[in-house]
Amino acid sequence: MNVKRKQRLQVILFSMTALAVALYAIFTAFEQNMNIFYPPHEVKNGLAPVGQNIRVGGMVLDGSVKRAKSDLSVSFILSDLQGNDVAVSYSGILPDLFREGQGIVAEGVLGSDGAFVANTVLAKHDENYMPPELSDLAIAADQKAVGTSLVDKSLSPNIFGD
Amino acid sequence: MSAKTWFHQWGSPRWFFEKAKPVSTVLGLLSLVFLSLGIIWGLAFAPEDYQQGNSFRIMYVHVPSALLCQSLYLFMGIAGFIGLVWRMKLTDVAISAAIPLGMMLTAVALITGSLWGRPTWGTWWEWDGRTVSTLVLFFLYFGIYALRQAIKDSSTKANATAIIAMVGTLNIPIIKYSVDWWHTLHQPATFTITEKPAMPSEMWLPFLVMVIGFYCFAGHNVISRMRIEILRRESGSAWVRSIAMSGEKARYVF
Amino acid sequence: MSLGNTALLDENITVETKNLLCFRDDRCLFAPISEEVRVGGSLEVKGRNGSGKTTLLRALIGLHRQTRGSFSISTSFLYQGHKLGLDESMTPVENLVWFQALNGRKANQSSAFRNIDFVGLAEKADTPCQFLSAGQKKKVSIARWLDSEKKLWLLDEPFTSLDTESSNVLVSIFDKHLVNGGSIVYSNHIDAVYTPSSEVRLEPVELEDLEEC
Amino acid sequence: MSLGNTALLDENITVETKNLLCFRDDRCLFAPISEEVRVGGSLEVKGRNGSGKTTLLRALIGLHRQTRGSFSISTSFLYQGHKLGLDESMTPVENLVWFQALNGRKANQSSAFRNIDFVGLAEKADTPCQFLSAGQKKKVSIARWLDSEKKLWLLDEPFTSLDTESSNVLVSIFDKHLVNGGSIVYSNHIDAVYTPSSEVRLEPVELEDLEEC
Amino acid sequence: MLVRREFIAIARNPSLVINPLMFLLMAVTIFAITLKPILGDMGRAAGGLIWVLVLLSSLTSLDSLFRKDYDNGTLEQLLLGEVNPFFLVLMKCFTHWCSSGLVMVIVAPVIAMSLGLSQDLYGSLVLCLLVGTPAISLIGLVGAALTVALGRGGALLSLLILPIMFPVVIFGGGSIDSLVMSGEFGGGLIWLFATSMLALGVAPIATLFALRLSIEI
Amino acid sequence: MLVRREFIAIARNPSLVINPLMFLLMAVTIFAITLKPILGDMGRAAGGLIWVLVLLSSLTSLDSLFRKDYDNGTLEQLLLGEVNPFFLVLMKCFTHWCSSGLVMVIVAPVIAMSLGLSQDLYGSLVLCLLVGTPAISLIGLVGAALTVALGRGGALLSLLILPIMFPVVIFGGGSIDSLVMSGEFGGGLIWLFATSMLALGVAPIATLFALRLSIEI
Ligand code: HEM
Ligand SMILES: Nc1ncnc2c1ncn2[C@@H]1O[C@H](COP(=O)(O)OP(=O)(O)OP(=O)(O)O)[C@@H](O)[C@H]1O
Ligand SMILES: Nc1ncnc2c1ncn2[C@@H]1O[C@H](COP(=O)(O)OP(=O)(O)OP(=O)(O)O)[C@@H](O)[C@H]1O
Ligand SMILES: [Mg+2]
Ligand SMILES: [Mg+2]
Repeated sequence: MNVKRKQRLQVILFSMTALAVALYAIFTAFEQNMNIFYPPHEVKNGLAPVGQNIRVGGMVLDGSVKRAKSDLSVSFILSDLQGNDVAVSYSGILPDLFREGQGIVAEGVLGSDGAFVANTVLAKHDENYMPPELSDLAIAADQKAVGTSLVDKSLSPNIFGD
Repeated sequence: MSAKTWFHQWGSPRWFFEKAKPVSTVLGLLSLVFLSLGIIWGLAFAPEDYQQGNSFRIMYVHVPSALLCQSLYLFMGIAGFIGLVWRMKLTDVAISAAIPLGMMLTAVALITGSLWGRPTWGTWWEWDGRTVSTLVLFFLYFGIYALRQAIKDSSTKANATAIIAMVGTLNIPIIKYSVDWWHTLHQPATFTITEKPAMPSEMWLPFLVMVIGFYCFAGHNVISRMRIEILRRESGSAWVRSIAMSGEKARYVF
Repeated sequence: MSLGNTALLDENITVETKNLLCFRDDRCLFAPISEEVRVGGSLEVKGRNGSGKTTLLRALIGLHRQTRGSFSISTSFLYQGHKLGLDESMTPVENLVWFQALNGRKANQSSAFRNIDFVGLAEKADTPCQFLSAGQKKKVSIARWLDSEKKLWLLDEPFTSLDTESSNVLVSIFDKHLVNGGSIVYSNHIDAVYTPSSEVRLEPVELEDLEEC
Repeated sequence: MSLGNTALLDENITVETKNLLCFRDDRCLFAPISEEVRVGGSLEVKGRNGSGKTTLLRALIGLHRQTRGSFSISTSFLYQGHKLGLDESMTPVENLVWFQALNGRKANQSSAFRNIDFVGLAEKADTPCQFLSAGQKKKVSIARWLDSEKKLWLLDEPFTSLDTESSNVLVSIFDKHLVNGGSIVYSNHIDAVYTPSSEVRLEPVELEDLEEC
Repeated sequence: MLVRREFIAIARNPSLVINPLMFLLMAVTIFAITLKPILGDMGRAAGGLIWVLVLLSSLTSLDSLFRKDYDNGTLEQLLLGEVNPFFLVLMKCFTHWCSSGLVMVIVAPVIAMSLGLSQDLYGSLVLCLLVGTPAISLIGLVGAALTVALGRGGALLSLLILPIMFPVVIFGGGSIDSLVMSGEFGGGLIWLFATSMLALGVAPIATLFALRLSIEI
Repeated sequence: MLVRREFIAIARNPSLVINPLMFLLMAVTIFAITLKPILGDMGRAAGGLIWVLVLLSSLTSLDSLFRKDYDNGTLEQLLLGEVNPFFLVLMKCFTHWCSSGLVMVIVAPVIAMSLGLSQDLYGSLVLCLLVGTPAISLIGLVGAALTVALGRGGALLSLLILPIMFPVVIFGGGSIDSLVMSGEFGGGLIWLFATSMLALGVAPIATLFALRLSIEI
């Protein structure tokens, strides 16, 4: 009887200690920023590493898309609509949803001149849904907010599902 | 009724079998109403999206099934925990009823997601956080399913399932976090409890109806299959035999 | 250590069963067993192949849970099933030392060797068990019981594959254990190899009888 | 099939040994054996644990090569060692059918079932062997011999872990095989379970005796 | 003494260590050969590769971890002994880790070299492996214990535990990756540590439960 | 009958095939998710990945291939039966291949798809695997038999055997790689074929020898 109880106590103590340490570690971990994802303002401010594979996310600035005539290369400006812009060049097939004003995530390498060479471009639908007739109004009114929300939300992961 | 006797009832398959019947019926009817309302509303009356056009309507199936398959796994984990600690037979019945439904809904979420991904992302499949964690969820379900196939003895089966379901459930948030860390393509939450949805009410109301319909359906499905499973497991006992003899099988089961 | 679903009143009783039934796949294996084993007593469990001897022994130590009725064990016990639990790649001495450590005793090579010698395996003491004959392996498992402090021994067919001389050695080991205040429950097929203080025969049970209990 | 290092002259003799010695690690296990088994005859090999019974049987069928002296086997044989050779994940019927195929016979489910029934395992015929008791597994291995065409059976401790009834069944199986012109060599520890037509006791051998042979 | 037995067992059956090791070396070679021409410098891929390989190579020895003890009846004796079986499970885990994680830790510099990782990173790489690999052994143990009595091959085992081990590989690969990129772990190391501790809190109990289940069949 | 038995076993218990299949898919997922962000286009990694997985899935089942038969005495019966044991060895090899090589052949297109390989290559990929994987099973068998037979010594010997698999894995990886690059096998395929045939000529005999040794000990 005593033996069993003692054994059980040992087990519980051991496991609880481990779990407590784990919890502490998790809370510590949450304080760290571990993304390879950078919003435009960080790129602008030199917070993103140069010459390494990173992701940049933002909105494709209206009127910034320039397509080459001969091949598939394209260049555009990625912006958070708050004055922080990143020039992106890409060569390849763009996703159907790629259009001006759309949120995208570009994966590639940041050059020392601040130009971003993408090897993948992913269209990213944001969390806003609205009927077409509403959208003109809404975009005009909300574009600032939309841009930031895209950037911020993808920055702060939430373990319990969003 | 004291708390203790209330709790004890749940240990009795027979009590559950009898008490759950009306619950299951009500849920079944509710799900019928909500699902048909939601489908008609969502497919025919809700407006198009300004960017995606009609393809966004996949949401009305995709999101509820994605939500539900996670809820069902959580449900299994909790049931497993209760079963292990209080040694209750009913929990394994519940798990055995939840597995196929959960696996199916995970598959539905994966398939509708990838159908949706084609027009929006330009690809059927992308190694993105949400997609990967859903895929892993499917693997988790499949693992449990395969384990149950391999064990003959029913009580061993119950305990083994409970162990792995618990460990798996603990892991789900970590899986989600680990993949989110690396891959972010899937859109962030449209619906949160704290904020108003980022979509007009003509769009989210039918969606809400669909979600409720899905949950009712899952409740109905799990409970009625639990009841059938109880009959199968207790087929040797007197009360089941008396039902079988009474010629009122149909009335009891359905 | 105590096991079972009821407490024992009498200090002298080490194992007690009341209307104990064991099930496998919802099938009742044998008619209800009500027995008690006292300090210094031994119980032989007999019965046909598949009558449930192994199952009964395992039920007593909590390794088989599908039971009905009540039973209890009041002392520390030692169990030896059909599988000997020897590591084939280790020598008999290593196996014994390991078993000592497992049972919370200090590893003691010399007592291990003494026990192996006692069962007549001295010359094989340092041969890995995979190179022993069937009976010799069995003897290694017997040697492990010798300096055990466990009061109750539960042994599944301890006499199989032993030759006559070794059976006699085992009988003397039994007697010594009983004299020292131990008790033994063992299953057996072979007639007249040992005379226990009591024996029980597991009889198959009919479906109708099952309803009653 | 014939095995051994000399040819047999007499047709009626199925096994013959002349001054046969078996060695393990350059140690001679037993004093020279000179025996013969005739059609319809049986030979019981006795001896202490580790005296070399298993080794002798394996030497006869060529699975142990360190021998001296001469021996020969003149017919097809069947060997059953301590290990039963059952696939635990298969049912008894499947095991029997597999054994039939392995021995070049057509797979025959119904005869497999009949044999399993004969040893009294009909109700376990479709339970995977891992869910059988020790004695029941042994019985499955016995059932495999029943419709074998092999004339000579070499069996290592066929009676261990069988209950009395099953031992009697095995005795009747032995008798039938002998009447049908078979012969049997088997090892045994248990007294008086079967009366063979001849028996041999393996005696340990002294170093001096070893020099002679 | 109890721990010593495990090491005796490994010493007497070196294939327990040799097979995973050989697997590792062969796998690295083949990756080095097939990936080198494309990537040129494979440093970036090293993180992911190393962790995928650790995971896969520990799978090779997992299946037989309890199998032998189960077959010969040692497992019963282990669970019935006086020593708290919980510690026996921890010990088993330790020896499994020694024959997979630790071996990997030892081989890691060689692998890192062949994948062209810069030498200053070896220390951090080893640290990262030391912190993360225990989680793999711990989680693997649960699966091994659950499947030991079932007599099915390793596939069921891998099926059960691979999805649970997912985060380890991702955090692990991620932290080596950010090590290569920025010379720092980012949050990866702490996440690895958290996963290992979480596994340490949950897995041994689950294993113990599962082992009892296995011998009660 | 003896071969049919294996297939009946599979038919009755589809998990024998489905489980390894799912395992492979899972391994690919892990691989993809760790390497994708780094490699971008992963087609080039396909060769290495596929062969490493083949190697792994055959190693995991190799150890227990003869061990179980040896432990429960089936091996004796196999070698003493009327059927030519040589064919039994071939059969064992075949079933081992079914649960590793063949499963891989089946999954290969899915893997290829998820790694973004072009569709025209699927046929050649499958061909390449069909030709090369038998060699792995064959060589592995020798190692397994040696370990069963010689215990400790065998493990050391299989240290010698495993490197013999090396060429297979490297030719294999190389030919998929050149397939991806240029759409052609180069000389890889014929080398693979040669290795498989060589293994077929030597390995079964060696295995048989080792198995006889093991039961004569
Ligand atoms: C195979 C691919 C996909 C998978 C496996 C997948 C999986 C999931 C999962 C698991 C959720 C539930 C998240 C939660 O816990 O709340 C979810 C929600 C959602 N998904 Fe997907 N998804 C996929 C593709 C897509 C695509 C292409 C779209 C459209 C752009 C999409 C739109 C949504 C939306 C709108 C939600 C609801 C978000 C919320 O408010 O929580 N999904 N998806
Ligand atoms: N594989 C082996 N390698 C080396 N020596 C062995 C091996 N197997 C048995 N021996 C030794 O050979 C001797 C004879 O063993 P054998 O198995 O023939 O005895 P046995 O008469 O069958 O005994 P038992 O009645 O216990 O089955 C024993 O002393 C044993 O230790
Ligand atoms: N693991 C198992 N799962 C299901 N049934 C089992 C299992 N082991 C044994 N049985 C069945 O339970 C019954 C009792 O088996 P048990 O092993 O207790 O018999 P036993 O009296 O020890 O027989 P033996 O004398 O052959 O050792 C048998 O009919 C057997 O078929
Ligand atoms: Mg028994
Ligand atoms: Mg013997």
